[in-house]
Amino acid sequence: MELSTEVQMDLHRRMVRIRLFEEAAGKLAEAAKLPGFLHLYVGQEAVASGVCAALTDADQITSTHRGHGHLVAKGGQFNEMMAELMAKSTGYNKGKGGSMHISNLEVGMLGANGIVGAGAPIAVGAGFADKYRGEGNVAVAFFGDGSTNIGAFHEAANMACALKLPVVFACENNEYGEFTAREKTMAITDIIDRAAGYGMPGVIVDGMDVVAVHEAATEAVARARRGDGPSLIEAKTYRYYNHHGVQNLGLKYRTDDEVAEWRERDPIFTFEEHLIANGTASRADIDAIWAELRADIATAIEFAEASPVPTADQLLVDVYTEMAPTAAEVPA
Amino acid sequence: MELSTEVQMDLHRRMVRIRLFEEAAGKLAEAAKLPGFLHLYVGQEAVASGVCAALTDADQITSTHRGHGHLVAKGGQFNEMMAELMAKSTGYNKGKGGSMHISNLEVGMLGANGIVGAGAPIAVGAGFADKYRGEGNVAVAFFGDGSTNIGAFHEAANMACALKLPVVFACENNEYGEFTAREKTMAITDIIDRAAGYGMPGVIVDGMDVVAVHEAATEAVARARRGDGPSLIEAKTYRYYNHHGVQNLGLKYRTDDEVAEWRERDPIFTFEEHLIANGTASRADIDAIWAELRADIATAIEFAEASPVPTADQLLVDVYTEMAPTAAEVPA
Amino acid sequence: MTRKLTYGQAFNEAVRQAMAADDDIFCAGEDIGAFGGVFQTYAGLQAEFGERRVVDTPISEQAIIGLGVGAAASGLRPIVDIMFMDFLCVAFDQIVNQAAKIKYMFGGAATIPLTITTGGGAGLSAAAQHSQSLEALLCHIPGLKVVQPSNPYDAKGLMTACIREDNPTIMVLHKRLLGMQGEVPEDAYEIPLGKANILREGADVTVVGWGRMANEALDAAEKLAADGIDVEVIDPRTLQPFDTATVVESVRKTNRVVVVHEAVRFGGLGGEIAAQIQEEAFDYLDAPVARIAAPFSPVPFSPVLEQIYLPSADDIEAGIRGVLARPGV
Amino acid sequence: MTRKLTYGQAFNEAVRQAMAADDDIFCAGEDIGAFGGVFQTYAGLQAEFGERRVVDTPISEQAIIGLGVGAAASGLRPIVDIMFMDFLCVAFDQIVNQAAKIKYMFGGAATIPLTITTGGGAGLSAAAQHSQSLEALLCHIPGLKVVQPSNPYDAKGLMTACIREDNPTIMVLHKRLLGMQGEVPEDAYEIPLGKANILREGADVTVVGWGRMANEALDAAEKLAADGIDVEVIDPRTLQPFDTATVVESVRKTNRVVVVHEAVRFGGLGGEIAAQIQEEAFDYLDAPVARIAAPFSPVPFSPVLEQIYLPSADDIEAGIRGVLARPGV
Ligand SMILES: Cc1ncc(C[n+]2csc(CCOP(=O)(O)OP(=O)(O)O)c2C)c(N)n1
Ligand SMILES: Cc1ncc(C[n+]2csc(CCOP(=O)(O)OP(=O)(O)O)c2C)c(N)n1
Ligand SMILES: [Mg+2]
Ligand SMILES: [Mg+2]
Repeated sequence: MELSTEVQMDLHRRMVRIRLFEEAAGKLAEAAKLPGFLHLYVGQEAVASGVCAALTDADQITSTHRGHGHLVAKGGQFNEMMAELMAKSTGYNKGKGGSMHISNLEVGMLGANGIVGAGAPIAVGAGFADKYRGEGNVAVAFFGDGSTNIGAFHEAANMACALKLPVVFACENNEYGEFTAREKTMAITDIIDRAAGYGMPGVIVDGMDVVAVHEAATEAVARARRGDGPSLIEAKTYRYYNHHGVQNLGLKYRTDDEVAEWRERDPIFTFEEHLIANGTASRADIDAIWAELRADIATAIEFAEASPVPTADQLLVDVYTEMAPTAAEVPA
Repeated sequence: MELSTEVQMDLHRRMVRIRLFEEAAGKLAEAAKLPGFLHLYVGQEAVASGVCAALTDADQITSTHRGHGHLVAKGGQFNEMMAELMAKSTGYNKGKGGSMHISNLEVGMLGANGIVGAGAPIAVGAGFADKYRGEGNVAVAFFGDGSTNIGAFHEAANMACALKLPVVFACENNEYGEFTAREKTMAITDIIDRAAGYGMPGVIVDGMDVVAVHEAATEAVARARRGDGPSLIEAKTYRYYNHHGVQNLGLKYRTDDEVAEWRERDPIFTFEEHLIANGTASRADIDAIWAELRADIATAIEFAEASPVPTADQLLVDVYTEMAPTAAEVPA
Repeated sequence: MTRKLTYGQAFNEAVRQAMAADDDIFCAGEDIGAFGGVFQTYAGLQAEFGERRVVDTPISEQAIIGLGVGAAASGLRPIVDIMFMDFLCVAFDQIVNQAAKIKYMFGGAATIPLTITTGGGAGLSAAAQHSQSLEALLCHIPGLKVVQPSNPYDAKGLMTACIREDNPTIMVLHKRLLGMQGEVPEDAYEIPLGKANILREGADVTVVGWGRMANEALDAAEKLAADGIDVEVIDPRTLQPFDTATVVESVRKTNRVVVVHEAVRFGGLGGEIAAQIQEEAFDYLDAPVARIAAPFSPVPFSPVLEQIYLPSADDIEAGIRGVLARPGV
Repeated sequence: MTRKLTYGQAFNEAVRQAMAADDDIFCAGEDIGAFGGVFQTYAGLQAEFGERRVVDTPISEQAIIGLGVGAAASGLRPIVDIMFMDFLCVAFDQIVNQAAKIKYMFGGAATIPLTITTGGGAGLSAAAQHSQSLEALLCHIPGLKVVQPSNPYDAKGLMTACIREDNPTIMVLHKRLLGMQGEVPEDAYEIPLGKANILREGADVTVVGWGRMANEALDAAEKLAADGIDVEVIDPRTLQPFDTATVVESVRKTNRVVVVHEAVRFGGLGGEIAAQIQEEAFDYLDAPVARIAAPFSPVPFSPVLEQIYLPSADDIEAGIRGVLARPGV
């Protein structure tokens, strides 16, 4: 099934938006302009893009520590995202969450998460609400290969299957958890080997091929919308940069060759070749897209840099719904 | 492979010991002589017996809330066990643990556990120690079907496989977790469907057939001793009494017919028929065993009843290795 | 108003009335559906509201809380049950790092109207993993609210307030109070969170206690009344946010105070309360704030030891006599 | 003795020397092997002791603690690492209900010589799930011991003591102190658990603080010295068991005391310490025990807000001036 031009160009645009946002964030981090930890999504763009293109704004996703890509793919805006990474009050989280908690409920993104695996049970809750309301919406949990070793993932997968909830489990298997290779931490090669244990179908897709991801996601989402329950998609993918930050650290936990091999299969560039070969888009079309989005990024950086930092009176706001700061509680 | 007479009679004896201990405990509980909760093992005797007969005293097991059967099968003595259930200072746990924490490290029983699933990670630690020391010992984690839905089980199974530890996972699938049927809480029928997700072999055995359990356990234990890593045994079994206590509660979460059907396949009586049919033992031999062990139980009850309760000065002993009670800390 | 309900029934009625009024409310937990919960606190709800709204879950405490968090963020008003308070530890990340913090981390964009219910407290020979009073852990976590009723009236009113509350709340029922009888109005009513209750007025000494200990304190007060000692008993009811003002006002009147809880003394909420009292009523205190609490050990199985372990009316009486023994200033 | 090490290196040396001396000691945790741990506190140990003794684990905090508990019960002396203190919540059941209670529940028959290491504290813009100071939760659990060093010398000595200790201990390294330099003896040495350290003697006021706050307290003391105010700074070092005697002795001398911690005030260890001080030194206090701590909120990501959030030397100075402002009795 060949996708429509519109869908193909949408997939492409999502990926380029992620790439540009992440590369920009990486540069800003190197320039010490972003506080805190930064986990870049570069290399994995096809996964978030292929999955989120199968979703509506009313569908919700949960994410991981590596969450910007998911938010961009789900429709997050550069201005508010960049401002959040810079800890500005105009950020999606008003500067209180940052990279590891970036979220926007309006586009159905229930937050990056600093606790490995913790997003999955929350996606189950979102899927429960969808089924409860019966409006045909679904929830997607994104998570890494490493996170499938933690209990929360297991409980979420089982509960979603037991209650037959409209949840899609989207695993980004980039073969590493931090600085440790997958084969050190599990005796299996494919995460989908876990699907049968919950009674859901599992499928492996090439996570560098946005069309393949999108097709698998479309099927899984349709299944969930129909009321046929959860499924697991394992996208084999790779992150180009380090676990956090941009450079590889001194210690080589993976080889230059390995990185180079994956880069040759770059999800964006290979897809662009395909678009051009099929006549879906011209090189000029594509260049125009990059140029347009580059300009958006530049605008976002300006917006973020010009935005104010949170003021002291915001410190205790939003701890509770009713909580306002008191002079006694905010230290001088 | 026909088991030797010695092994067969050993299996039988372990089962009868459990049955008698549990029936006695049930009666004492009904007579309000046992404080706290009581989870009886009656019906499941073939599992603990078949597995533990494959182990030495240097092999260790972890258990569940339904733990007496495991301790009896591992070699626990009636006197100290009965005393513990009666909260006497002569009990294995000096009256501080009770039914839900009954343990005896000398026979390699690392404790019943009040937290569902929590024993499995501890068994992984025991198995780690075995591999670390290289003396060929193994660890067995007993757990129920319901407990395989909790995160700790998953983490334990994966870690044992990732580190290739000498651990056997022994699942007692009695089709219920408390008052809720298995099919309400998982979308699979067989727990072994989870084994492949960790990269270990899984085998289903008739948990009412002590020989079948023993053969599967012998193979799994041998595999672990050889250094070939974990395996999962799922024994299909049944508990005759209620989740806790003796009577079925008012609410019928299972039918009388269902209980009756399973009782017809009683692990002890069917095995006794087999022993007699094969000429391994006579009815008189068997009656003598019951009589002997019944006498042991009577002795144990006397021992326990005659034993003193813990004295106040024991309250703060063993919180820490060095901790002795202080007048200030023990309230009047 | 002469109708009597048990503490458990009063809780149940709060849930039932709230569910009848608002379809966004659902319950989930282990064995709460067909069986009604191991303490029967959810009895009859599935029969009344169906399996859609009263859900039996797998034994998966992390996913149970996560179910609540995700559904709450999606606009529902979940009530999720964790059978025993000790098992909150199994789901502690979802409670502490997710439910409690999401609103703040998201810059206010999410609201988590989640109620977690659980059974706490000792006294059933249930040993170290089924008897704990862990409220101090929860009260230290910004974003959570924590309540424990001491009687049927409060059980209904506090539970109603928890369900209507837009922040994550933890309702801790005391297992030993489940059968306690008391008058309970039929209509739904709310006891505002954060408001202490003066259970008994008195002039000589203030006792602060909650859950079962509030009742033990009342017993101690009755006994002391015979000796002409006039005890004021305050049940904070909500432990987070804590109603310091009511306690401090009382202490300024009585000048002496005993805080009692079932949790172990070290690091228990009594320390926080004592610290606040001496901060805010230093010049009014005629004696140090006294604490009556369990000693520093896991809860023993042995009923004999457990009884020594648990604070009782006698211990409270002794504590009160202790603070009164000091000469006034 | 002029050799200097960082706080992280001092910790590392304690582990290395202990491992060299005793084959029963092993380490396990996420990324601690080949990579040396995200804070490099385990650097070089796998190279020296091999994969048998320094084990990279899956991301499975419950199983990591369980691995330690089971191995400890089997006679080994495990050191297991939980990367960030916040993640202790993921494994809370294994810590609170298993590791801490097994000895007691088993009637003394098991011994759990387990050391859990973790990185706590804020100040790195790591936001709400990577910045917490949760020691109060741990100190409330009978069966655990809890330490936090404030300098390299203590990091080595306390870690050595933890490893040699036969009870479960939790060694909380403060992430912001990892690079702190200080003199550290080469030979193994032990700082006894439960013994506070008087970092600075003074006559006018006592400050109790640990981890990074002990250093902030020293800074505040230096500043106040210029004004002729003589501050005694006590670092308890071990938080459970807490060395009340040393603190109370100091307060009986100075009559005024400020307790400072990075954790949020409500339910923090400061409450317990304040309660104990007023219990044991009531007649010596010229002012209420003051507490300087974080306000009641999750840790904000924004560096601007985080700096306001965290107690500082300035806040401590203000707190000290506050307790001194009260006229003596
Ligand atoms: C509970 C928990 N344990 C450990 C960490 C530290 N940590 C952050 S990311 C990460 C690796 C996650 O690996 P994976 O799930 O494969 O995601 P990836 O980083 O590869 O995208 C770890 C261990 C954490 N944040 N939470
Ligand atoms: C973490 C936790 N959750 C819930 C419980 C309450 N509980 C005790 S036993 C049990 C059922 C366990 O089912 P299963 O594992 O199948 O064992 P079985 O009782 O059938 O032997 C439950 C839910 C518990 N003890 N611990
Ligand atoms: Mg990965
Ligand atoms: Mg079962």
